[in-house]
Amino acid sequence: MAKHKTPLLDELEKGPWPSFVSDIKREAESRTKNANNVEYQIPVDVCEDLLGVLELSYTDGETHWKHGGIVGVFGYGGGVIGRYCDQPEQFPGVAHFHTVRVNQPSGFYYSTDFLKQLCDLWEFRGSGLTNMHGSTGDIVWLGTTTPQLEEIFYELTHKLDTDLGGSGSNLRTPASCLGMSRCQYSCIDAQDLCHDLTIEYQDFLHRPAFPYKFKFKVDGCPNGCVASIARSDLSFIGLWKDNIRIDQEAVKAYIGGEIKPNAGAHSGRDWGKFDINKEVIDLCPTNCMWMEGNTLKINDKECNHCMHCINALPRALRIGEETGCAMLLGAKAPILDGAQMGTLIVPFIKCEAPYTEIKDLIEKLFEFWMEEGKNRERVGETMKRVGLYKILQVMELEVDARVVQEPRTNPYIFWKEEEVPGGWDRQIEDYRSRHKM
Amino acid sequence: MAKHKTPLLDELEKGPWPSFVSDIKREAESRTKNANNVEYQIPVDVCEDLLGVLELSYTDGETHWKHGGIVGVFGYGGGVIGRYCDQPEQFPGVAHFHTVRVNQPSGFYYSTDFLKQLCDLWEFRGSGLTNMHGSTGDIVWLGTTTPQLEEIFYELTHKLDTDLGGSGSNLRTPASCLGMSRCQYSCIDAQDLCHDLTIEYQDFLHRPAFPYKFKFKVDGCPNGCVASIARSDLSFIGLWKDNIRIDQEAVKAYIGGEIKPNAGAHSGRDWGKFDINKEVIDLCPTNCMWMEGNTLKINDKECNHCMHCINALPRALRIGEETGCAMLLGAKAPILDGAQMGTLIVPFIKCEAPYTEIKDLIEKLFEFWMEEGKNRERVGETMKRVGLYKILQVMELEVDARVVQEPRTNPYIFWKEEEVPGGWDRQIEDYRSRHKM
Amino acid sequence: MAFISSGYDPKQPMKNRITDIGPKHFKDFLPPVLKNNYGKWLYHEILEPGILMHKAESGDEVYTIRVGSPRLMGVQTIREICEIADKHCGGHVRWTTRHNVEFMVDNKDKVGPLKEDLLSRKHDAGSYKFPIGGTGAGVTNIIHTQGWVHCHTAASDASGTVKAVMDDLFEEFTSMRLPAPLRLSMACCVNMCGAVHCSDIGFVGYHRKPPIVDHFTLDNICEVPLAVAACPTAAIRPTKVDLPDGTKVNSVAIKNERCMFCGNCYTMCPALPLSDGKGGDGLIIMVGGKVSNRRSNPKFSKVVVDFVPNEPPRWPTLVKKVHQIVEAYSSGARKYERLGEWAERIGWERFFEVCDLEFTWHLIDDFRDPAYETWRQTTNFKF
Amino acid sequence: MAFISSGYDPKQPMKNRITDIGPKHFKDFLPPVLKNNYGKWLYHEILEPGILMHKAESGDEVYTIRVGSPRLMGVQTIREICEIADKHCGGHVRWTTRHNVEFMVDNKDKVGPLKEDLLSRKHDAGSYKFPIGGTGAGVTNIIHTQGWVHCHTAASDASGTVKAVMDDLFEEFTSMRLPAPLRLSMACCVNMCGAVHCSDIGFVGYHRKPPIVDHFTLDNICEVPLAVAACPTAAIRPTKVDLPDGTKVNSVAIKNERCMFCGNCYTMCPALPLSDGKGGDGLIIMVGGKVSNRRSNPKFSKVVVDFVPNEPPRWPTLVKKVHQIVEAYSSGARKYERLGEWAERIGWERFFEVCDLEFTWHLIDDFRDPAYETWRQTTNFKF
Repeated sequence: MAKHKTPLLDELEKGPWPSFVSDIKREAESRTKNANNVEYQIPVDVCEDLLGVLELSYTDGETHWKHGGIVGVFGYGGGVIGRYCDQPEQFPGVAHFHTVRVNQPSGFYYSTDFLKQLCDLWEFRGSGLTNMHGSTGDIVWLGTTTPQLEEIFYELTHKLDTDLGGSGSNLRTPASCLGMSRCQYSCIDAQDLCHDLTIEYQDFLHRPAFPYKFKFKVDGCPNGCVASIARSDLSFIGLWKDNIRIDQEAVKAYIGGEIKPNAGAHSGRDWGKFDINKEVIDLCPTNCMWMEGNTLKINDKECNHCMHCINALPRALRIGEETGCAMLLGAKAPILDGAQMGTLIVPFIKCEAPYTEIKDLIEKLFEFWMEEGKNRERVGETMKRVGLYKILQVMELEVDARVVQEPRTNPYIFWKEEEVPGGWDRQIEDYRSRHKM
Repeated sequence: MAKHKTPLLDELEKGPWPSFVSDIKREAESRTKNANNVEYQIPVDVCEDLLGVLELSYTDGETHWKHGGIVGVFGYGGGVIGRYCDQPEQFPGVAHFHTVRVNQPSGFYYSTDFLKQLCDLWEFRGSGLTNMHGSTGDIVWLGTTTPQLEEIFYELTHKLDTDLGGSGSNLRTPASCLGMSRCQYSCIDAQDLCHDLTIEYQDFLHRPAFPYKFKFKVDGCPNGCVASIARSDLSFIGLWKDNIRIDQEAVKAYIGGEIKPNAGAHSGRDWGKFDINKEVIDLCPTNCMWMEGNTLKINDKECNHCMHCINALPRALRIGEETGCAMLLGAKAPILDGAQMGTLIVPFIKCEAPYTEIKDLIEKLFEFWMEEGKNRERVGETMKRVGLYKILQVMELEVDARVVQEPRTNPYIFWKEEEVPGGWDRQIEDYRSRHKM
Repeated sequence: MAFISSGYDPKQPMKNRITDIGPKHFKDFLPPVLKNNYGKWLYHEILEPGILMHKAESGDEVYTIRVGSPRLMGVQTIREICEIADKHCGGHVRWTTRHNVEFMVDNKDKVGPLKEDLLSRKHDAGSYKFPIGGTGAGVTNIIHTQGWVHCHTAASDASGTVKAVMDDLFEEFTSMRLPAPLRLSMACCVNMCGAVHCSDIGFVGYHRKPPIVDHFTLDNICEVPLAVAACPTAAIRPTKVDLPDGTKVNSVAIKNERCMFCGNCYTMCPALPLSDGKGGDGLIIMVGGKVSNRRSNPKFSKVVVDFVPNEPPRWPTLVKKVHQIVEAYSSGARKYERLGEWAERIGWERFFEVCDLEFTWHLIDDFRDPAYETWRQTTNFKF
Repeated sequence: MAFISSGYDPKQPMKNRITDIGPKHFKDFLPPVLKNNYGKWLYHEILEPGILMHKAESGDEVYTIRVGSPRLMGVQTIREICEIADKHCGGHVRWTTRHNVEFMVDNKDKVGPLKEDLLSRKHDAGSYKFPIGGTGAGVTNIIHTQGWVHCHTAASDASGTVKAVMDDLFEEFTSMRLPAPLRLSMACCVNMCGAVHCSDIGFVGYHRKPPIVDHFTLDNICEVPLAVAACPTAAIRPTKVDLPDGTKVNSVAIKNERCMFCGNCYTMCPALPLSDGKGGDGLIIMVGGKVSNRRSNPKFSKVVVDFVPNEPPRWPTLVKKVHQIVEAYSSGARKYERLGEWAERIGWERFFEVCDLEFTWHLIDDFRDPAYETWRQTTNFKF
């Protein structure tokens, strides 16, 4: 029988969508039963007490978790978030309930062998409850006690060849879409870049050296499945520079209705017969496509690679072959001064291992930001404060019209003295010789 | 022979466009000749010296005019801008060279009788040089001396039934398009509203009571020929609320090529045969038009009255009959904190003499701004500072979704205590009874 | 429970220590068909809701079945996932960025049995463990945060609100009948972990009461200057307070009418709690964001419902408002049109009308200078 | 010259004083055909460049000939306008908001003689007095300011630059072969009297050197706090200065690198002049603004040329750059497309290419928070 009555939570076991309440109860029961005789290193009733404290929140409408305090593993400044319950007497099983962030493999692929090892470790030394995955990408383990942290870390690194993720004013665990492993749109090896940067910047990931958090995310194409443009301080988005490859036979097959448009994504409703003008050509934001008889033509020079036509006709159109990525800086959620999307700072850069050119840019940026960023200032806020041009300068990037959506609307250009003939050092006597007061 | 050599200015007598240099020279010669024996009340060589000082500026690339100082007519705080030359010895004729702003009639219509009287007065007591008209709309008289100001004002009011315009932190002279006098698009009597407000607010026009300047402008329709949305603190733009009137016979005539589209405005180039789809229906920003056979249909509910179709087919389409105006607040040029367009505060209001409802709103706005506006703060800047809602509140306007282009993207709503159940007065002891520290 | 050492010696923390190794290499985990065709994919098709086929240049095909998850799952469930993957998928499985689980097989014949197996598995109380869907022009899993399960700043629960909404939208998860993909997200406070600020529909827990000052605690555990600096609207100032017992402490005073309830002060100083279960806390609904560059630029979400009360356990008002928005979008938008593109096309004034939502003054931006950009500077609106 | 009194008595300024009467009523000035058909107009046609016909419900027609003007005109020229209006137009005439003059006749037969008369009139040096044009899809008169003719803050001349540009664009004034109306404007300093900030093409005089401080004068005629407060970037601070003669004065110091050359300090305090004829002053070119709501919302102009030197008397570089922009627009835009709509459609990156203009760092907005909105937050750009 359950330790706590949870009449409110029980309501959330109803309905078709997988119930997290049922899932926690399942874990709770498993621990109580302990069929495999696990020597649980944290309270056996941790899941029971979690349900209990959650039911209390459902009753009084307030959270019962407290600020973290500093907990972690030796030599690391992140990867563990301290968490305590504010009703420890009622719910001793969750009195200490720290989060552990485990660095996920790029693209979230797993072998079951590895997953089972993770499960065994976490069942043994923690609550057994996880998030697959946290918002930033980590495997998130919910709830363990302080003495278990070093033990978990030791087993993770020694037995599972896996490290903790980032938290605090660190580089956060980089994430990518599944890239070339299973997507024809990926212009770059997103997983590889993600993995490479993760390894390269381990030190920043584990030891706070920044003014605030910093996230890398890698999207293989402008579809942006990992939302790097909205969620990462430095976003990489794969692009091609040359022409979209066209299979004219497949174009005809779409027109003839032999292939469903948009990979069949709209098959749940009758949207009428496919019309290439209505669904593709007229929806092209740059109007760079047209039909000549049965042949689809693209003026690639005017294409802005928005992906619509390729998404709509995936069997007929493919990304180009001269590929690389754009880099965008400074995305963040609204806290504190409003949301920012990533701002384009590099329209195109080659993106091939060992990514030397990209890393050079990253290091110039880090150096500047560590020097100039204010405490708890995201790099996008620093960029807003110092101006986009300053960022281009410190990264030694070319000024390219592509970095702006439009030029400035005000005439307040901060000219530098060396740009103005004659300099700024002028004498009032000289001026007054021409202009009497 | 000219008093000063003006080799640089002489270059500007070449070319087809009316030369201001030729015009000033003409005035200079006329004064020298003085065929009508005018007893010039300011130096006869004022125009000669103006050419002289201007040539000096063309030589050294700097202006030779000085700050105004306070000059004006008794009891008025505006209408005259003091102006002095910084080389009075070289150019004594323009040593004092004040500007007089004369309130233009709405729509800039004149009888030649009245114009000639203006000419006589200004030739007699000033330089004879004018701007027809200044940017704000006034008749601008360039160049007279301090002793002439009261004389000019006296003759203007006594003989010409005309007053000075505004300057400084005053209401500036209101201006309108030509409205119903010669335009079928005018949804409101723009000239009448302009004239009425000018008369109603004479006191504000002549006596500085505001934090900074304030401009009314009236556009008869969204085409915005007087640019009120960009240039006036309070902009009135005529609108209709009901249906566009359609003459289907004229539609057919356009389609048949019997009438040139857009009133013939594109006749200088061969743009090909008129295509109602290409030129009108596909360009409608709300896509609310279509053809049914030979009949043009409009879903007026979805129309945003942008005027494109009416402009393109003026003989077939007419504005609706339920007319009024929108009011937009706060337009200004970039100085100092960036440009602002007028922000919609009233989507629609009836606009008929005596304009009581409109004046009520204006007075609430004035009262608030005079109280809360900072020194040299345009009302648009005040609005930015206090927020749009505050303005709606003080003007007792309804909150209407139309006042925003889009809702806020941040969650930082400033709730008021009375809106939140239970209020804000909470005790820490009560909180701690539920949450231990 | 006896403490069992991993081998770590607290007296010699550096002994045999392994650090900075990062994650396992992802290529170790790819199913053979993906490894063999890495970077050589030609196209894909969605065969039915939740089931994709990718074709490689080699002619190889991989079939993926995508299933929803509650994100919060115990190791029992993960082991069950492993069991399924072992049985059908050669021991490989993957998650998506939106907390879905993907089972992949290299032959079409394996799809049917896998599908049947997945749908047969339900929790005792009745919910699916592995509902199939989340592809194409439909609703996929909701990105969300911890809520009352695990977060100290949560103004609402995450898992519970998500469960309630997904139950309501279940048919949109298992079908593809919307005009375009509809991405939902949830954040339990305005810090907005997750991408609520760029989602088609997002709901966010938030506070509406200024912090209570726990003077005694504040003096003990917080630094006054940090608390003052934490406030973006300068609503917090230092002060000295006489406690009832006569002690004088260094604390802060709050100018309540300047508070925008962001909770940044509470993040910096735990003696300034904001949460209020008696009518203060609840949620806002934001819509119209997107991160894809397809056709139009990425967009931020806009706040369209200024407050929904916390109504545990099933948040009926929240569910209803979200439902209204989805319905209106579904019937009003054109094929390929994302929610934000639709709202912009018809105009936000019309959006409120067709969704039957009230436009209140709270939805007019008044935060910082860029607020001006959201006001309307044109007469191009609809009556 | 003897002083001649108007009747005003300086010793009794209130005697017979008339104030606050405003302008004459506009209806006094309307030609009869306009008065008779006030508010009853049906449609109009542009018969040829500069010549319009308006049709009233009554069947009445009014024919308007629009002519350019230099805005700055002496009473001799105005009297000549009156002479023409008396001869052809029953003694009525009007100006437009863009400084054009309009002669109206109520019968088509009167158009030919009026047109012939207008075009026959030229200044002795050769320029037209009354060039016909400025209608429809063409260039109309340039809105401009005083410049060196009359303004103390002018960084360039207005009338001269306008004359030079209009000579170059004269054929666009007298024809209607552009994609849409092209509105030009000129302002002689960044105060931007006129609507440069919302014009298809605008050019603006501006400074590039921080103010020189005239310490002695400043102490005498300015208030230091006002000068300090005038600076939007806090580049001015109070200081005390020892003059060469040993006197100590209250003055200000300028932090040059913070100066944005707006000249607001000079407006508040004449002891802080900015102008510089030796390479400092010149013009910027802004494009793409509009005030009409037609098809798209009103737009602000964008700075596309960061500096053009002052080159009196005919500013060849300015004229050339404007010409390039007009040419590229004319050949690239679609029918009905305003310059800003065209630039947005092709993308600003492409605009610089087709206009053969250089994009420099000066064109990246770095002024205040809203600068962010002008940076690019998408991968939707063209190579």
